[in-house]
Amino acid sequence: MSVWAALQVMTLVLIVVGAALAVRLKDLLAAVIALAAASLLLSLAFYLLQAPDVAIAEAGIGAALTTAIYVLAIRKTHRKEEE
Amino acid sequence: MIAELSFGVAAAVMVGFMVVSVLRLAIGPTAADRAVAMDTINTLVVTTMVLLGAAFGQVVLVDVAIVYALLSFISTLYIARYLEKGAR
Amino acid sequence: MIGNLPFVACMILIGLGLWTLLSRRNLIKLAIGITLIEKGVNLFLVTLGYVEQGVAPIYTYTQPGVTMVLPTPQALTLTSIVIGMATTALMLAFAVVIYRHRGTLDARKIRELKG
Amino acid sequence: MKWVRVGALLLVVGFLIGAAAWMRPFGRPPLAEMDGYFIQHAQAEAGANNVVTSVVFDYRGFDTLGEAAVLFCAVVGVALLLRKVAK
Amino acid sequence: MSLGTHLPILAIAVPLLGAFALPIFAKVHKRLRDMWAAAVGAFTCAMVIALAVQVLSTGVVVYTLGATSPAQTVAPGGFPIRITLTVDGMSAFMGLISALVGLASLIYAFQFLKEDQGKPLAMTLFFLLWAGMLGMEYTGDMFNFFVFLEITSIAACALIGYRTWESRPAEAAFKTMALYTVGGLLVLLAVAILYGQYGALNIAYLSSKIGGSQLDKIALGLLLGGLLMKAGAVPAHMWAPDAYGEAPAQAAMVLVANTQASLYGLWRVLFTLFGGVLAAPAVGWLVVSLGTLTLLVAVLMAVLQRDLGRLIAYGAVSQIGYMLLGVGLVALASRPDFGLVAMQGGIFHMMNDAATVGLLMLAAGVVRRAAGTKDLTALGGLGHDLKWTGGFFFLGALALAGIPPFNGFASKLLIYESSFRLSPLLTAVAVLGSILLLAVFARAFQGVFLGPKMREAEPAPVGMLVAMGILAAVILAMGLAPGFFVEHLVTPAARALWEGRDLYLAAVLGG
Repeated sequence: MSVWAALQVMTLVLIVVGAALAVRLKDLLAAVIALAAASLLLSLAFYLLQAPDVAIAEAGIGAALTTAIYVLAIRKTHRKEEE
Repeated sequence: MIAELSFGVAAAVMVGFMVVSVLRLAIGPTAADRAVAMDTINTLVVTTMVLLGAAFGQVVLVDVAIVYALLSFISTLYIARYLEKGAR
Repeated sequence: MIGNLPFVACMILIGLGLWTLLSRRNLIKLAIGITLIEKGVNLFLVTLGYVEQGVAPIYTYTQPGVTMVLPTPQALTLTSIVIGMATTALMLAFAVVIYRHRGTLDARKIRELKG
Repeated sequence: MKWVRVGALLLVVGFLIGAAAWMRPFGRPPLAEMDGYFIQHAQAEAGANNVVTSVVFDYRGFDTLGEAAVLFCAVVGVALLLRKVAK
Repeated sequence: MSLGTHLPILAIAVPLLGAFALPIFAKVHKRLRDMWAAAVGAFTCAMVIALAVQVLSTGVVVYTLGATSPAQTVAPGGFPIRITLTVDGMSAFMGLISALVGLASLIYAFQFLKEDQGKPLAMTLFFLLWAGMLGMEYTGDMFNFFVFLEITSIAACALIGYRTWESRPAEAAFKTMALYTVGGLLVLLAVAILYGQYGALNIAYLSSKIGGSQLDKIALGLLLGGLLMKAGAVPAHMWAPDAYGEAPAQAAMVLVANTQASLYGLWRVLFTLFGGVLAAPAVGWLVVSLGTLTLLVAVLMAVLQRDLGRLIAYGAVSQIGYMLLGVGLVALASRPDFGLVAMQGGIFHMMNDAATVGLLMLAAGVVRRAAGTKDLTALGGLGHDLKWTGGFFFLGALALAGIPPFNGFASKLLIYESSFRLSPLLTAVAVLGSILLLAVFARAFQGVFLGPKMREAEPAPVGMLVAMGILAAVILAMGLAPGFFVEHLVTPAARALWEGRDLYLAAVLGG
């Protein structure tokens, strides 16, 4: 297994972990932070797959802008997920 | 060849650091801890990108890292603003 | 070398998103679930276009004769990322409007429309 | 009711992972005529060094127009939803 | 090069341009905005009709975007690399439906929407929705189809949430948005799987390559799931009554046309994209049983409704069941002798449904505007003031239930006839559904319009009556001369799906 493949697998695992955290966490702000982290790692995965344009778009739109929208929505609503 | 391999191994170590950061993201009791963990991941991703750009020997990929570094702080900024001002 | 693991990871992301949609009741959580499905599909598209030992399809500074990864899926993904952002923005705007009226984000408590 | 949901979800996810297993092996995409054409001719035809850019803005420019329309739609929709209404 | 060669792209680009420019004109003056909207609407309709005439007289029209000449569809080597718009008989027919509905909705909107409630934004979204529908119907490229699908989803959901001063529309819109987005993403996943197999996105080229492997079946399943979710067939119909009931009347009507555009996508996938390998009757059985189930569930739910909007909405969902039943019969066996009749019935019913349900929804909009509520228990005696509206509602109700002199009967007869050949049970269910619908709508008519006068109601303005009059005229024309419409419009469309796959492929790929 080459270094590249190891990096690839680790990044994918981290993405899935981040996504699972985004689902599991009850604090919505924390969930959004986990989602942003997953998005950043996704950007790294795109980079590893030789897609630099998509990596930039994902970092700019998927991570930054989407997180900003989520935070704005949480600010206008409620932070905790009720059970 | 050796240089490329060493750059690759360095990148792998960076990804190992990311694992630790994700751990903090998972357990971090407050949202501030998690925000810092995310920002650390952010920095580590930029580092990894630069190292891999060197490993692949492609200048274009280093440009990606620069643009990424310019863009990705926005989310941290928004979260920090929220944490400082509170709900309103 | 790593088999079809990347594809499986995409499908796990999509499955996680679907599970969120089915099991969670918070409107923002539902939006997060949809974002996760989107990310899974985007990763799937880019993964489809990867060629072993390929380089990014940019001609600046590349030696002639190298294999390049396929450009079309990357172009499609660029479009789909923007579409996903637009969808998320609109869904969160709906959530905000619902919260203004009902004061809660819990889908079980807001269900006025039945049957 | 909950178990019906879980069962349906497991079915769909199994279906999808089956799809992933049946896909062509990772890293060996099909003999893509369209992409081969793009890689060979894009630099000369569209005049851009970045093939992805030439695909986005030239060969599949209509999709990009649609993407702009989607963005416009979202902006108008959010403006419609968060507007001040007289009533 | 004349205007005639550019008809397909103009029909999509003009409403898009109209949408982009409308907010600017609205800032200048109200009259300018209305004139612009009317001009764009009229021009779009003219384009669509001219295109339909061209397609029906000369065959499939192909337009390549960005090539040196629109006719140059394939690169040297025989594979398409650019996005093509491919308009065959079915696409042209669907375009006519969209144009009819869009025109009526636009005329209605001028006086229905109030100035201080965000009228320019709603009109902008309407134009985007219209452009998206036409794009879905005319495009010949799978990814482009997805992009237009998303345009219609977003515009439609924003329109559903138009009444922000109430809480229910936003809720309906959120629900609809979630289901639409998941449906759209399933479609995108299927497109990705097909791309991963064949490295192409063009419908005709993919159709010539698809061999029916396991992955193709998975992609077909995903496409079926996504598009049925968007069309509002039964397992995923929860959004439809909410959305139709809560959207403003003129938007609810366009939403019906939008579900039909998704159904068109489904037919395109079943008969053109997978037309070469679709021998398995399982898909046909699935579509037929979903159609029957949709029909039954929706009609039974309609009986229970107390809200006029939701009652009509369930009526609209039940009509989707008839369409699925009609066209599903064709997919059942490879080439049954009743196939063409069933196809004609299903396709003719799409046009009828657009006109009748649209008319009913517009009438319900007038009722709500006049009485301030759509609750059946609180309504009554409106017929004294709303004579025309009551008449239109009555006409629409009869046509929807399939009473002989009207158009619903013509198309339902074709469906009954062909389904009887397969199983009399299906026919019995379909007839039962119609009878129940008649009962439901008779009760609704009686409850809303008849009885003693309860309140002063403001009669509908002329523009809204004109919009309803257009639809009523279409209903009457199709009811009185069904043979003419079936022969000149429906049969070419049905043939385009039933046996026109080779022509479609040849028009794009050449040879």
